[in-house]
Amino acid sequence: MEPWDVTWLIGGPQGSGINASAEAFARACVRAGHRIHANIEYHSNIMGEHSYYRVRVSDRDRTALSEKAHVVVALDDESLFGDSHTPYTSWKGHVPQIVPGGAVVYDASLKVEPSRGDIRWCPVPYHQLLAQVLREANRESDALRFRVMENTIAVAASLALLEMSPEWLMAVMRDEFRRRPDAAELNVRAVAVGFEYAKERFADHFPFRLPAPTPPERRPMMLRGIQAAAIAKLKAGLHVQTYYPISPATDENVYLESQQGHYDLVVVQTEDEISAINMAVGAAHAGARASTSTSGPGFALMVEGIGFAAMTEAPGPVVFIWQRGGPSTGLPTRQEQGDLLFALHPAQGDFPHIVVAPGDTSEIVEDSYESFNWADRYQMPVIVLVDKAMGSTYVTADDLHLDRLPPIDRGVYAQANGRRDGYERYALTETGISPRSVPGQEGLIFWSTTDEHDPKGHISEDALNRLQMVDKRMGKLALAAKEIPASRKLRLYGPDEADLTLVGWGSTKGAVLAVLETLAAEGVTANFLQVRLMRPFPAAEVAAVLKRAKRTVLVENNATGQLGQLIGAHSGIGMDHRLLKYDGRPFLEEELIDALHEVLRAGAPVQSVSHLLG
Amino acid sequence: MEPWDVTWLIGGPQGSGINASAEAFARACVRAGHRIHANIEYHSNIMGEHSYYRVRVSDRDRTALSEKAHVVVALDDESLFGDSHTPYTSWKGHVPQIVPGGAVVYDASLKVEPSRGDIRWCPVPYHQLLAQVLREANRESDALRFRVMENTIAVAASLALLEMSPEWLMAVMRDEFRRRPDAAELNVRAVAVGFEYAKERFADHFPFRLPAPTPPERRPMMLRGIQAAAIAKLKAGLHVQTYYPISPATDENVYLESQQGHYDLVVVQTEDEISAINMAVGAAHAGARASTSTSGPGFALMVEGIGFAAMTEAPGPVVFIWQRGGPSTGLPTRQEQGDLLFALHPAQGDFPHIVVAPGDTSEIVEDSYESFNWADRYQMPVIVLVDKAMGSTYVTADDLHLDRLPPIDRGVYAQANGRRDGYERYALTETGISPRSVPGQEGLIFWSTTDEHDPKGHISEDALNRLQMVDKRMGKLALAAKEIPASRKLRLYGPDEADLTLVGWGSTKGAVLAVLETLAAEGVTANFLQVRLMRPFPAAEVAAVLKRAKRTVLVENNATGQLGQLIGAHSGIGMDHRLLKYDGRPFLEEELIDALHEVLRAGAPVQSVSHLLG
Amino acid sequence: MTTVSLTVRDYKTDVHNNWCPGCGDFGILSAIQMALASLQIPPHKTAVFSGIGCSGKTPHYVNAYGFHTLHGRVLPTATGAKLADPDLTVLAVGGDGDGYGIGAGYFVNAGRRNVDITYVVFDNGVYGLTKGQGSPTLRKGMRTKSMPAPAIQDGINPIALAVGCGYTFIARGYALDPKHLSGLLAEAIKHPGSSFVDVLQTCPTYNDQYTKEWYSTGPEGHSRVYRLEEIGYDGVVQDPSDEGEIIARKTRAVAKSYEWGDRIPVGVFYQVEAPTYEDGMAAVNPRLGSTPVVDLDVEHRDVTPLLEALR
Amino acid sequence: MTTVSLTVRDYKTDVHNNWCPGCGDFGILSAIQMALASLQIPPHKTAVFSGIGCSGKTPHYVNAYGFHTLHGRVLPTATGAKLADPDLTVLAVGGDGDGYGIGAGYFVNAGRRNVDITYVVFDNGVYGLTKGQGSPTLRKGMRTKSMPAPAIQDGINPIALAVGCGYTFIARGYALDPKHLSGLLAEAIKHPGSSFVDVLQTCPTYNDQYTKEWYSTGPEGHSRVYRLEEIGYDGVVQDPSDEGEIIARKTRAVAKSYEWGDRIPVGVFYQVEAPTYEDGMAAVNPRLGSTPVVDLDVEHRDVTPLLEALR
Ligand SMILES: Cc1ncc(C[n+]2csc(CCOP(=O)(O)OP(=O)(O)O)c2C)c(N)n1
Ligand SMILES: Cc1ncc(C[n+]2csc(CCOP(=O)(O)OP(=O)(O)O)c2C)c(N)n1
Ligand code: SF4
Ligand code: SF4
Ligand SMILES: [Mg+2]
Ligand SMILES: [Mg+2]
Repeated sequence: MEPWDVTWLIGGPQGSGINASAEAFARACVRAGHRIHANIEYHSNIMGEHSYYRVRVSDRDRTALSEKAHVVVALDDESLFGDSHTPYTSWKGHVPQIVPGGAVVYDASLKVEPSRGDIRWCPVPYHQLLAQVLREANRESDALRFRVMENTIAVAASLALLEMSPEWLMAVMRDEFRRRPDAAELNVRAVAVGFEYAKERFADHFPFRLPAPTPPERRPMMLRGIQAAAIAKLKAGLHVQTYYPISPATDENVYLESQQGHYDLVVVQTEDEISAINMAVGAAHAGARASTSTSGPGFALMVEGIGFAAMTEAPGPVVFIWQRGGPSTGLPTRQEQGDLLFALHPAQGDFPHIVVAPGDTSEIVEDSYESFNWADRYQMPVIVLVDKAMGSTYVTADDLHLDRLPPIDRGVYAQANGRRDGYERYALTETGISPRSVPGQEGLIFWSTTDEHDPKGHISEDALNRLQMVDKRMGKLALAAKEIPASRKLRLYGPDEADLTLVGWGSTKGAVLAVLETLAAEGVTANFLQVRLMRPFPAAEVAAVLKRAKRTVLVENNATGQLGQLIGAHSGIGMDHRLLKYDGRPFLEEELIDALHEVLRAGAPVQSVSHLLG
Repeated sequence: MEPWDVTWLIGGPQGSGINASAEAFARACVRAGHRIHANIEYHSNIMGEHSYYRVRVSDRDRTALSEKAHVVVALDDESLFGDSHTPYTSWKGHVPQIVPGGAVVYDASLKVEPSRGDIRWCPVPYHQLLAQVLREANRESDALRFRVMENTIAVAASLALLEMSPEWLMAVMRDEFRRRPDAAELNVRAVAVGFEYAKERFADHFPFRLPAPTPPERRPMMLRGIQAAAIAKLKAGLHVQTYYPISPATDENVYLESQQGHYDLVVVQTEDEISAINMAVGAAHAGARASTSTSGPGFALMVEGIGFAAMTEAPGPVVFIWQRGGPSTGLPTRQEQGDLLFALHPAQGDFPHIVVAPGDTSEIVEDSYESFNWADRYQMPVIVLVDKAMGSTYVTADDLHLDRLPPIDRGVYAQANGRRDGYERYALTETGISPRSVPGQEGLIFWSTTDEHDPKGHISEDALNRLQMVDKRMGKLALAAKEIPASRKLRLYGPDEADLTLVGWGSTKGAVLAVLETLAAEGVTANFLQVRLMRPFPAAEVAAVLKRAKRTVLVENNATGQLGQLIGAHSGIGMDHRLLKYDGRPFLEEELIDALHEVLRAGAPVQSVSHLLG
Repeated sequence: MTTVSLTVRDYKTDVHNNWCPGCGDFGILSAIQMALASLQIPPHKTAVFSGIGCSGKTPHYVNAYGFHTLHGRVLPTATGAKLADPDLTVLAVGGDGDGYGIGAGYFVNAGRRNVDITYVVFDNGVYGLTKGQGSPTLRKGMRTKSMPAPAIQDGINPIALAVGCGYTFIARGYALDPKHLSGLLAEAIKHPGSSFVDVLQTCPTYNDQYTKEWYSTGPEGHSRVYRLEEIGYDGVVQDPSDEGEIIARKTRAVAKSYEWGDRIPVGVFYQVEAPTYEDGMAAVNPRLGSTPVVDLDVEHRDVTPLLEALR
Repeated sequence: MTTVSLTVRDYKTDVHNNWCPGCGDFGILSAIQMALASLQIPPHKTAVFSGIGCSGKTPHYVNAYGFHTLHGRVLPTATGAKLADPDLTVLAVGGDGDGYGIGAGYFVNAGRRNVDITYVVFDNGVYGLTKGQGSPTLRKGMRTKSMPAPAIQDGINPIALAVGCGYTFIARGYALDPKHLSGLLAEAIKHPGSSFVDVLQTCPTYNDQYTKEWYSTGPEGHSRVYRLEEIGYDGVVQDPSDEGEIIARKTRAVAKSYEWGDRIPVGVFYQVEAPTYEDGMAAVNPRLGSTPVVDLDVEHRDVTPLLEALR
């Protein structure tokens, strides 16, 4: 079969149910055997501001979103033409994003001036069709309660254009409302009605379609990064998760919270992030695998806790930073990779901690899991640097390969030697790692303090002891650098030798991998250096790759090229080009390819990338 | 006159008044026309732990402390031979530090085994002599109250060895106790008695002396870095200082607090550092020159406030970090330069702020003052990175040259244009700087938010506006880089071409300058690159110097060579050698010269520097 | 200078408001605007500070200097501005999560500082902007519709807390009675010292427990919310030098603050005239008593005496 | 296993103690050790957490798992350890600056959380370790010898605050009466839920106002400090289901907490049995009610159902 690739988009005011509609559409596609890549853009607002959800559907896994829309489902006026209620805006609605030949489905009751002749305008009387459905079911009096079913009708209408059987969506509805059969049936009916309405009027010879399905033997999972992380954490033996609500980390926390009845796990909503991290440190010291998840503004309150954990050699916590648009409160619900340098030196003084930045679902699983082993083994806090885009983007996956994960390793425990005060929690050892004990054990009482301390854990300001303790702590980082396998540190995609070497990290990986193919098709050989372990930094390995590179292009979702600075600090190698996107949105495939073409053409050293899509 | 150089040291339990005694001694020396360089080492404790104060006295300004002691005044046993009350200690007391021919003055009532034959042991019956003084004055009943006068006797005894007239110390006593003439006279008498006692018994042919004084026409100032900073801040027009108590910043805050009655200034002790910085940001927005002073653990709580100020383009605050030993609570009263990398990326996202690190008293004055101009001109927070050693070290200075400071510059103000809503606080301008207004002005009402915002200061998530605002904010940093003169950014000391190029920052400057001379005397040409402006980083200027360098040696008071990392990040230049001292004490002159000799001899790339002096 | 008298309209902006339809915040916003108008405080002499949350958006909707600060940091920030320029009328507003959760430390310490600002808490029992988690005022066992399980932490009592912290004006208002609330706010603003007003606010989107209907319909059909003045309660200390009276009124305020459920009192629980922080500043330096420090000439300071003292 | 009975000596360490001679902290330290001995809690089953300050050094002097954490963060850290391992007896100790200043937000929210820990505040009116600045309990107008001018902020009332926060055991002790204090601490430790004991502590080095002499000699010559039980005060709620009784006792505790000066009460101000946070956890997952989560087998979790749910 020919490769195919369709982007479907739904837009509407926040709170109008577009998430549910888009996810239902995506689920229907997955049931039908297609692969999806889907994400939402929304404001930091509860109701009313414009939000939209892109679902890219294809015959295979796509690793980035596309800016092209083949079908747009509009729940309101603003989705079509943008918004005039704010004086400073560049946002012009989704109609301009539709590919020629594409279509827009919208409410027939809107007064719309079709502004483009090259797309199909499909007014659907959402309200009337819903009324009809309810009337048939004698549920007219519930019109208000079921208003959100207008969305179902709209989505169903779009299916007709794409020649996708309504059955898949109907099955999804039955599944979703399995505890409310009446609602299920109403929605199934709404699908039928919306579908029929559009099929009759708009579907003829529509140039884009979702090809006839070949449902897979085993339906793949449809999951987001936050789910991958949470499941991996549970698998890793997470005992205590603390959190304070914040976008976009809340979803991970809420997911774990919902599992408290099923798994032996304590999830605590704290009064702030300072409390969250310190509670996690306390839990780690008490023997728990402990974690907390937040984003930039929350992490800004956790930095003293990181120093605390590092100084007292707590076995953790594992801190997840789901990056969002900064600085400060910034763009709470938008995408950025702006916290790398912050996460690398997040407190006063020199201390050890690990920072790892997975780039896709399977790396999220590996790193979320392995971080707990590192925390226990090296007795230090670990930061997992993730971001909004990877957290909230839905992808299809056949297997998470949890069986391939290494065993749980809780590090070295001490044995009581019978003497009341024989135990040294901070014993000086060759590796720097001191066998640890856990409160509750007889004969292994220890002390700890955030002050500099002696092997027993009591305050010491002695000069020699100080040097030994600093060397011990920093030595553990060197040990981690030695022990962590290269495959977890970095990876080179594509040919060893190439005209262009792209360099990036985290969720931009998807966009970069997507364009590598395009470049190859254009005859440009390109490879991609993904840096994954940020601390201890694999300086030699990175330098080895970059020294071979002919022309380097840094690709980052921030304004200052933070990975580029980090590479410079450790290897002294600068980047030839930097493509930086900091408009609060992830790289769309076309944005990156256009920017690369521009690099190949004009070769500006720094380029701000954005097609200003809103 | 021959150059001369004597180190006098007093040691004793915390709370026994060694500060006052050492400072009195130093003051006496300054009165006599000598130059001093003096600092204390003490524990994070109120009473009892061992502390000691070194006073280096010379014919000219010395820029570092020496490890050699010519005369040691011991107030207790531990000062002589170290301490056995902690199991893990390398501390052996001050006796080993005395140069051959030197002397130790100690309490005759101590049972002392003279452990060295090459120094003079001078037991002085502190208690009996004091009793005699009190008896003469019929104040025997006040013995307890005046117990601290034993110190005066001990200090006076040491003067006799050094052939320094007791008159200078007597004058200091009269001055110090000018409001309590009876105490003054008792102390004067104690000086006489202590002096006589030692002169008769121990002073003959003592090889070290403070040469006959030539008191200067105008007595120089004797001041510490915290005083230099506080006075410069007052001169800069500081309106509001907020603080939360913490070593070693408290002294600056307490000094300013004590000036509230004399200068128009509000000093607020807050409930924590989060409150301190936010209060300062609020004050800055309301038109004040605002500042807060802290050290690492406090700064760890200020990071979200830095992002707040940067995002809302507040004209400040100016944040002083008086670095101390880290990580975490660390070594609260000890020295380190461990917060550079933290101060450079102290919050989530990309945002502008200035970081400057003065290296001596006159630079403290310049930078403390100018930072307020920068804050107002570039509308961003400014960090002044200072440290415990420079804050608490007393030096002699003839003039602070306040008259050479540039005028106060409060930046660009907006003018009301008469329209109720015409004013844009965040107007997009060519420089990135928007004329600001101050609450209270009619016609210039504005809004501000830590969310991304439009020119009016209202929340905006628009992609184009976002790019413009990021570029505006970061553009101000580029402007600052252009406008700040090179002399404030870095300086090369010594010849342009040299065998050895030392690289450092902040208070290590003093030690480096001191050894440059020694190296020159040994026939090694060496120069010294001092980096002062840390952000915006003078990458090109630094690279220009380093590219010319034959062999580079980084000298830092931390464990990981943080400036070296910064230079690498911006210039891609690595250091040939790194001399790192992280035992919680400042570089002593001999430690640095020995380490340099070692570099010249063996050339290890990294070397931990410490003579483990306690 | 503004000479014509100011109306509520003068305190409004044309910024697009994106609170949910029916949100109690609208009532509080109106009350703030009404209070400012009633006191005829010129917009440019007013500064409104807020934390982060739905409530945090308030300054954008008020025509006055507006500072939408950080989550939980509204009190220190507002305090800093007030101490720099005591001529400003300073309002601090924010959510219950903002004020009693992440900001609890500042809530406690602002009370004892007694700077002349007014703090208004939008108390909706939930974290609105982060989608409805329970806030620190939500009682144990309560469960709003967005919560997976009932609260296992108890709710704090803001009024009792405020008494313990030392606030000198302590009141409770109700968002859906903006007229009464505006009167309270006007009193709070006029009060010299730290004024605190906890406002019961409905959040129709997430809090399905304390709804408009719940507040307005008690077990006997009439409103649960009643005014303290209706029952002759008077929280104002008559003789601020009488320690005994102060303690008695504080105790009564605490006792009254626990009344909840069928009958919910609103109004002034406690008020006392006491020297403010600004008075304390003026005692140290009298010039600060008459002129804002930002208006004093600090550009020509003579620091020579300080230098001389070091010689 | 320890079978012989434990004595105070078993809770001592040989770590060099560097508090000032005569510091009230010594009394509190003894009281802690006496309380643990009286309850026969094995040292290895005990964890003592502290903040930063002179008081923060306490864990080093107690033979038990000791955590000298961060300034102001002792409560969250101790809470984390307790929730991970409810079998531990968890004590949190720290200064008044630590607890009511920088840690005030955690003080407030630990109260409403009602985790089974005991929090002991060393209330000396000053920041000891940073050399004597006024602390949040220092009253307006007071001036200790290290302060340049009298306090212009008022002191908070810890007991009243604790009531508003929801602590279920609230007491005040006196450092120089370690025997009585140890009894209070034993009660506090036994109490299931968040116990709070504010201890009046003398700081001979910096606080020259509230000295041993001041406490021990009131205007009529005898000690100002008296015991609540002496006057028949009983703070214990008899019927925890009786909301009215709870409010009455809370109110009385607040009223009593304001008594200060000539007569200063110590003892239990308020106590109620209420479900703890741990009870709440067990309600969600009963296994957590019987076994510490760290002791449950989490290494062989089957997450297949979660994966299946995503298909
Ligand atoms: C440091 C930090 N943590 C978390 C958040 C996320 N956050 C935004 S608003 C909010 C809570 C809002 O609740 P509340 O204060 O009650 O205000 P409401 O929305 O109910 O008015 C939170 C936790 C943040 N902005 N900053
Ligand atoms: C974040 C932070 N800020 C400031 C300090 C400095 N500091 C150490 S102890 C202390 C206050 C001690 O006072 P208190 O809590 O009352 O304890 P006490 O010494 O009186 O027992 C402060 C401010 C610190 N360690 N950490
Ligand atoms: S979520 Fe609640 S508080 Fe927030 S705007 Fe909507 S109704 Fe108001
Ligand atoms: S300073 Fe005060 S609290 Fe600290 S040890 Fe000394 S006497 Fe005790
Ligand atoms: Mg709320
Ligand atoms: Mg204290």
